Amino acid sequence: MIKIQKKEFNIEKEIKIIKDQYSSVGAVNTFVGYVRDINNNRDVKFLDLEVYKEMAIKELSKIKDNAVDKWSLIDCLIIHRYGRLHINEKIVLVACFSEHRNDSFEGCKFIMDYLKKDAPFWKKEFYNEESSWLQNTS
Amino acid sequence: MIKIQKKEFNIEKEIKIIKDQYSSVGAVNTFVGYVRDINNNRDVKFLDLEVYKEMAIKELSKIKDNAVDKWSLIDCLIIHRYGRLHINEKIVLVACFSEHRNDSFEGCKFIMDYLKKDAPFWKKEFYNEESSWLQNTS
Amino acid sequence: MKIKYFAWIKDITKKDYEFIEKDFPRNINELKKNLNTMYPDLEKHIMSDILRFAINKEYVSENSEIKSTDEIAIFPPVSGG
Amino acid sequence: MKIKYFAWIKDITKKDYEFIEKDFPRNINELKKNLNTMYPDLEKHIMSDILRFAINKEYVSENSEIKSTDEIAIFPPVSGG
Repeated sequence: MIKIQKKEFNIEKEIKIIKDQYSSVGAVNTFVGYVRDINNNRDVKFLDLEVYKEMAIKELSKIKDNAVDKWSLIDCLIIHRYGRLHINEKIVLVACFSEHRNDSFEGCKFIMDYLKKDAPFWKKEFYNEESSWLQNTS
Repeated sequence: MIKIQKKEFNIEKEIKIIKDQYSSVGAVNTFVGYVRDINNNRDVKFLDLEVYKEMAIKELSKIKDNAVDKWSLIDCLIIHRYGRLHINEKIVLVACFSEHRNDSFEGCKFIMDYLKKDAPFWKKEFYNEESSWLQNTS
Repeated sequence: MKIKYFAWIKDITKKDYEFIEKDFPRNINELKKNLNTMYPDLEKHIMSDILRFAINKEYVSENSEIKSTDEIAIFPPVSGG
Repeated sequence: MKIKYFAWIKDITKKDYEFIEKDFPRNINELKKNLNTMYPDLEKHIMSDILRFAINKEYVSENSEIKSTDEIAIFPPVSGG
């Protein structure tokens, strides 16, 4: 499942929705990314997250399908927020559901790596009197 | 933080307790293990999880400290349940808190690997009319 | 033909999107030339090859053909996650 | 000296723990000999080297010294997580 949304999410609830569908799931690896107070040595006030929504859904679906194939995942959930996000707020969640733990770890890492590289989202960080667009490094 | 407990836990709440202490945390990788319906091709009814509690706390603290050192983690949470656990119930949670994502992934994987190898817990699986003690493979 | 701009590209174009109604560029290279003319401040970025192009929400890496009904997106390196 | 048993070891010893009150074994190897005598069904496992021993909640891999006040734990391969 791919969700691109403005609103906050609850990790327990989101994982439960998927987990409840499969008694064969023994392992769930989850990554959650947050807005940090300091980035590149600058005090961050908040950030604006822009998305090319229709393309992000397409691109994340492709990345997800590749991960499911490659790591024999039972299912997979990606939530990415956009809009104004303040310090300590969640930005992204990726959860990979598998029988055994290694697949869930590898699947989640794979998705995060490609999401950072290819998913059309852009962060603009705001400081005291300035702002700047970020660029992911590999 | 190390918790060895009988009762169920809420992933969102447990992560929030730690995350709220650190605005520098940008990445949380979490592993959750569940009781599966089928293991080694047998229908599982439930399992009894035995623990050598005082030693488990000592051993998990050591593993946690090693992970924190090795992967520059900001903090780390391990919850392991014991007692009777039914299908779909959570068994274990490991959550690693770091500035950047790679450390949280590697720290969590490291802890799970050593937990599986060294933490003094034993699962007894119950089937229709039999039961058997399990043994982790590497 | 709809052209969409994202992130700091919008700071240069001063708009999120626009329509090309005639003299359609036939491929991405022709579109790049048009953009250089329309937005001189964009030229150095287009020349430096850091921008990414998508046709109908699919990345294109080569000089692909484009049709008058396509939606073309132009954007800088991403920073999601 | 307190000896603790876990998992299927308990199925053999029929108890979780017991105290050795006299003729204390001086090290792990001596304790193994005592256990073989007390629980003949344990001998093949002790000989096969799959069991793990802990003194005061710390693993020991070699033939360590033990004191009369120590808590010794004997257990099979773990299966947590």
